[in-house]
Amino acid sequence: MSSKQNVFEINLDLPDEQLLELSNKIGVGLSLDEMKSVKNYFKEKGRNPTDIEIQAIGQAWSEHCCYKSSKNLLKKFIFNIEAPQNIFVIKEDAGVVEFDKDYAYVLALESHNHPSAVEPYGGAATGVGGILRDVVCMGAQPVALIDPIFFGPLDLPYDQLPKGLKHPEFLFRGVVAGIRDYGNRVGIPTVSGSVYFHPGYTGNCLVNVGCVGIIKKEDIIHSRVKELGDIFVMVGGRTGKDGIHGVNFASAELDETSETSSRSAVQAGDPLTKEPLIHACLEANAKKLLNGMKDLGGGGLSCVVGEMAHAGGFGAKIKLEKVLLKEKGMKPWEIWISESQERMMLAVSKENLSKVLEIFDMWDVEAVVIGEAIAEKRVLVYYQGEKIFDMDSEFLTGGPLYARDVKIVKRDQKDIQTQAPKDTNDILIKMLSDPNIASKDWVILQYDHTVRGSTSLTPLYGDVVNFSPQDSSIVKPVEELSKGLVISTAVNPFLLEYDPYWGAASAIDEIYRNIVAVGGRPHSLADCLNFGNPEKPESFGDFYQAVTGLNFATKDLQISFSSGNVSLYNESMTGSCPPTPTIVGIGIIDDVDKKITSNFKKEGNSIYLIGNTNREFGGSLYYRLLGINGGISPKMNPENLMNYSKTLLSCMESGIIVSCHDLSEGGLAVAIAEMSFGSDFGASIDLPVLKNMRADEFIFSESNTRWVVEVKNDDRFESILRNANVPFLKLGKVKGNRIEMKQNGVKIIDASVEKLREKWKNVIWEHLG
Amino acid sequence: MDKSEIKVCVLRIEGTNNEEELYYAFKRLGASPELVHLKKLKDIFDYNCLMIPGGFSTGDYVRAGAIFASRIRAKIGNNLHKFIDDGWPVGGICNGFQVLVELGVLPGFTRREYPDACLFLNDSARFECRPTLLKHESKGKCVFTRNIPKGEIMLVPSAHGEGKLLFPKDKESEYYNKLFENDQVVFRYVDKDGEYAGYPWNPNGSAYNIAGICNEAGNVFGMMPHPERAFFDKNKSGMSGMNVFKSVLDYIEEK
Amino acid sequence: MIYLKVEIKVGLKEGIPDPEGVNIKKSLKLLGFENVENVEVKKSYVMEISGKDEKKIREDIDMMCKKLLINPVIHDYKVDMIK
Amino acid sequence: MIYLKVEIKVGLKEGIPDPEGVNIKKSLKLLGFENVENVEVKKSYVMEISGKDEKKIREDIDMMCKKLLINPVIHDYKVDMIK
Ligand SMILES: Nc1ncnc2c1ncn2[C@@H]1O[C@H](COP(=O)(O)OP(=O)(O)O)[C@@H](O)[C@H]1O
Ligand SMILES: [Mg+2]
Repeated sequence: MSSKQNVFEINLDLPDEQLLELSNKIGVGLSLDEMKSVKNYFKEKGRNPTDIEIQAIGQAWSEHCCYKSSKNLLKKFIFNIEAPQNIFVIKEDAGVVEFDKDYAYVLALESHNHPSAVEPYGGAATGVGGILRDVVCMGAQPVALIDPIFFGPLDLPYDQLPKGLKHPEFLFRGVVAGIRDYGNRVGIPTVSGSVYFHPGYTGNCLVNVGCVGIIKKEDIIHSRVKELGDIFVMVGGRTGKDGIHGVNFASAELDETSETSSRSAVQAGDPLTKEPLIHACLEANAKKLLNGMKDLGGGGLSCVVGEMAHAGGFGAKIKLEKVLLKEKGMKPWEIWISESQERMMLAVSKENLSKVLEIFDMWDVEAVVIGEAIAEKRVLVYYQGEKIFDMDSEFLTGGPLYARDVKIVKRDQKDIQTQAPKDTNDILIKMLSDPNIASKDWVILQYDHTVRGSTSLTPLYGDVVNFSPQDSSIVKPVEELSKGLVISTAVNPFLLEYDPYWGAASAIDEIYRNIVAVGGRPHSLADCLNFGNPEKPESFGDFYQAVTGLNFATKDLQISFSSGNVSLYNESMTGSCPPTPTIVGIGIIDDVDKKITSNFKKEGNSIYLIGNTNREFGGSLYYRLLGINGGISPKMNPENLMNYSKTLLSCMESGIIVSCHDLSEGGLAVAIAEMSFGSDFGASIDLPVLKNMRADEFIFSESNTRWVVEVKNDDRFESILRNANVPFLKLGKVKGNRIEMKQNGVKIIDASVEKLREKWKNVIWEHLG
Repeated sequence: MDKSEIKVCVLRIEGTNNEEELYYAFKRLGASPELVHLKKLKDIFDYNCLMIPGGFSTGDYVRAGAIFASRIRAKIGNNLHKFIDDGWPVGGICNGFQVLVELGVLPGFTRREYPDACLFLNDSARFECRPTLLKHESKGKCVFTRNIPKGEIMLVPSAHGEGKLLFPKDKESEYYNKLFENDQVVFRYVDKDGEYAGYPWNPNGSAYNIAGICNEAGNVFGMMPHPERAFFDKNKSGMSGMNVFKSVLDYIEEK
Repeated sequence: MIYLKVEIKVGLKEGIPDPEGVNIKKSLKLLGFENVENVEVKKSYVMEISGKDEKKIREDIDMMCKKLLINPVIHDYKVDMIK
Repeated sequence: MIYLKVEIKVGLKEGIPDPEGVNIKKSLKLLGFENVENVEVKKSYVMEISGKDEKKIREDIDMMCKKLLINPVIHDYKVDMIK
C-alpha cells in the first residue's frame, strides 16, 4: 500500500513494551493484548497496517464503541428483559417502541461526560446534538429532550479544587448554557432532567442527555445498507479536526493534563446546521427515498461506514477525498476518524440519488457522494486514486470482549437508633435548602420546554409564577391523537453509593412512581450507566451490583430497557464518581387532559399516604444532615409496585385523585411541602403514633413505593384501596397557608408555605445569581 | 371568502421552529395554511395572510430576528409594504415579532429602511420560559384580536431571551404616547389580580408591561408570548390562544 | 482590488442599560470580586473584506451594519482597520 | 488603592470551530456581501476595577477570567488597560 498522500505505514514488528508505547504515542488507546491481536491480524496478511487502519481499529475497539467491559453483563442482566410493546430495541442507535397502532416512539440516552468536563458549553451542546441524531437516524421527529446532570458541590472552596479540574460552578453554568443554547435553537423542548450535587462528581461531572422521538411505523429506517450498489451520501456539517480521538478520550480517566492534551477532543455544536439537517433527513425519509441512515457520532466515518455495511451484509468502497472539509491539510486518518458534529450518512439507491440531493439543496445543507456498497465484506478506502485502507469488516467491528474482575465490597447495614431532634421544623428547612432538593428553576426556566406546542405538563407547574416540581412531564406527540408520552428521570447517587444493588432497584421504583404520579402507565426505560474504571475490581463490582439490581427490579414489570449507554472511566484524581445508573422512563397516558399534577388543588380535600413506611435511612438525606453514615437502605418489591400503581391509576382514571406526588428524598415532609409550593394552600397533618418509629423518622424516611395523594371522595377511595390490598393512611387535609404536622396534638412542623417556598426557591440563585 | 380558501403563508428559514404549531393553529380552524421556505416564496400576493413564526431564525446569532428580517427585505421588500397597505394581515410571534420590528413595520411609525424600535435582552439577561398572564387592551383595532373582549385575561406561555420593547431614547415618550393614543397596545403582562406587575409576571421588563402591539392600521401585529402553544383551553378559563387565529381568519373572511 | 482585515465593534448607546453587564457584575461579586463596577459587554466582528479601495470597503461595512449588524435604536458601532 | 478601566477581550483559540462566525458569514453572503471572509466573533468585557496596585488587579482579572468569563481550553484573552 502507498505511503504517499500523507499515509504512513505503522511498523508493528516490535517487542511488547514498544507496542504499548506506540499505542499511547499515536493516541489509539489500545491495550497490549489488543495491539498484539492487531499485530497478528496484519502478520497473517503479510504486511503492516497504515496509520488510518490502526486509527480505525482504535476507534472501533474503544470501550465507548464496543462495550468491551460491560457487554457480557449487559447481555445477562439488561438486554434479555423483554416487553411485548417493543418493536426494535437495543440493536441500533435508539430503541423503537409501540405508541399506538400507527405510531412508534423512539428513545435514546447517552452520556457526554468527559467532553463536558473539559469544555462544558461545547461538550453539553454536542451531547444534545448527538442524541438528536440518534433519534433522527431512525427516521423519527424528535419531540423531547432530557438532561440529567451531576456536579461537585457548588460551594467547594477554590483552594480545595485539585489542579487541572474546573470548579463545579463553572461546569454547571457552562453545561446548562450549552444545553439551553443548543436545545432552544433546534426547537426541541427540554422537558425533563435532574440536577445532583455530590463531592464524587467534582472531578467527574456527568452530563447525560436523552431524546424521545415519534415516527409512523411505516417510516422506520435502519442504520444499514440495503442493496448492493447503495450509494453513501454524507450530509450536514463539514469534517474538521475537532473531536479527534473523542471516543478514546471518553474511555480513559481524566488527569491533570486533560485540559491541554485533549484540546482536539473539543467539539462545537452548530444548531443552525442541525435544524435544517433534521428537516432534510426526515423529508427524504418520509418520501421513501432512503435505504438506510446513520449518524456520525463516536468514531466518525470509520465507525459509520463499517457498521452500516456490515449490518447490511455488504462491504464498502469509499473515496475519502470526496469528503467536504472545514480546513486544509487534514491527513486521511484524521478525516476518517474525525468526530465533527452535525453529520449524517445516508444509503441511497442510484435512482433516488438526484431527488435526495435536491432536498438537501433546498435546505442549504451540503450533501456529497463518498462511496458505495460492494459485495465483498471489506471496507476499502481510496484517497486520490490510491488504496489506503483494506480490512474485513468482521475484524474491524468485532472488538474484544472482557470478563473483568468483580469485587463486591461488603456493606454492613444495621438499623441505628438516633436522638429525637430538638427542632424538627429546622430540619425540614435545611432539607428544602439542600441544593439537591432546592428548586431547579434556575436551570429549568432557561430551557424552552413548551416549543413545538405539544407539552401538556411542564416540569414545573402551578399557579403561573409559583411552581410545584412535577414527577414527570407530558408531551402530546401526534396532532390527531390525544395520547401522550410521559417522560421522567430517576437516580439517587446517595442511595447507590450506599448500596449499589438496592440503590439501582430504587431508581427503577422511583421512575415507575414518577410516571404513575401524573397518571401514566410505565411503558419503557433507558439507562445510562455512569461508573468508574472497570479495570478496578471494586469499581466494577459496583457496576455488577447495580446491573443485577436493575435486573431484579425490572424483570417482572413488563417493561424493558429499549436503549442505553455505558460510560466507564468516570474517574479523576478525586476518585471515581458515585455509581450512577441514570434511568429515563417513558409512560403512556391515553388522554393528556386527564393528567394529574402535584400541586394542591382545593382546601378541604383529604391527604393520604399510599404505601408502607419503614426505618430505611441508609443513604437518606435525613442521615446526611445528621452526619450519620449508617442505617438500612430502602428496599423495594416489584409486585407491590405494580399493584399499588395499578390501583392508583384506576383512582386517577375515575377522578377521585386530584393531585399526587411521589415520595423520594426527604420523604413525606418534603413531598407535602413541594405540593404546597405551586398553590396557595398548606396542609394540616395528623401523624400516626407508631411503635417502632418517632414522628421525625416517619416524615423523613425514604422508603420506596410511596405517594402522597389529594383525594376528593374519601369513602370510595378507601374502599378501592382496601379491596386491592394497598396500604394507606389518611393524614389530614389541604388547609390554610401553613404546613402543620402534629402527633398526639404536639406540633412538630409548623411553618408558612411562603417561608418554606422562599428557602426552597433561593438556594441555587444565591450561588449563581 | 370562504375559510377553507384562506391561504396563510407561514414563512420559515433555517432556525425558525414554531412553524408547525402555527400551521396547525390555522389548519384546526379550517383555513389553508402553507409552510413556505423564504427561498421558495414566489409572490406574497398568492396569500391572504403572512405569519412569521417563533424560534431562532438563523440562530439569532447577530441579534434576534435581524438576519431573517434582512433576508425578507431583500426578497420581498416593496411587496411586503404593498401587501400591508392593501390591508392584508401580517403577524409575528416571538421571534416573528422581533423580525417585524427589525423590518420596521412594527410599530411602523416611520417607513424607513431601518427599525424604529427594538426587542432587547430581558432585564434578567436570561432566556425565560414561563407561563404569563396577558390582558387584552385593544379597543378593537387589531385584526388579530377583534374576537377577544377588551380586558380579558389569558394564560399564554412565554419563551424568549429578548422581549423588552425599546424605543430610541429621544423618541421614547412620543412613541409610547402614540402607541396608546392610536390603540396600538394589544397585550400587556398582568398578575393574577389583573394588575400590571413586575418580574416575573412581566418576564422581560418591557415598559408599560407591553407584550404585543399592532401598527396604526391594525393589520400588522406582533406579540412575544405564544398563543399557538395555548391553542386549546387547557385551563378552562374560557379563553385560549385560538382566538388570535380565529380573529384574523374572521377578518379575512369579511374582507 | 485590496484586502483588509477589519474589526467592527458594536456597543450599546449611551443610556441603554446593559442587563448582561449587570448580570456579570453580579456573578463576579458572588465569586468574591467586590472590586468591580460598571461592567459593559461589547461584541465585535472581525472579518476579511475585499474591494476596489478603502472607501468602497468602508461603504460596504456601513451597509452591513445598517442592514444587519446593528439596530440603531440601541447600538453604536466603530470600525477599526487591522491591516 | 488605584482604579482602572480595563477591557478584557475574549476570542476563540486557533483551530477551535466557530459556528457563530461561520453562520454570520453565510448570512452576509446571502445578503450580497460576497466579499467577506473569515468572520470571527469576539466578546469584550469593559469594567472598572480597583485594587492595591496594577499587579494585584491583573491577578484579579486572571482569576475572574478563569472562574467565570473564559475557558482556557478554547478561549484566548487579552487585557487592555484603558486608563
Ligand atoms: N436539568 C433539568 N432539566 C429539565 N428538567 C429538570 C431538570 N432538573 C429537574 N427537572 C425537572 O424538574 C422536576 C422536578 O425534579 P426533581 O425535583 O428532581 O424531581 P424528583 O425528585 O421527583 O425526581 C421534574 O419534572 C424534572 O424532570
Ligand atoms: Mg419524584
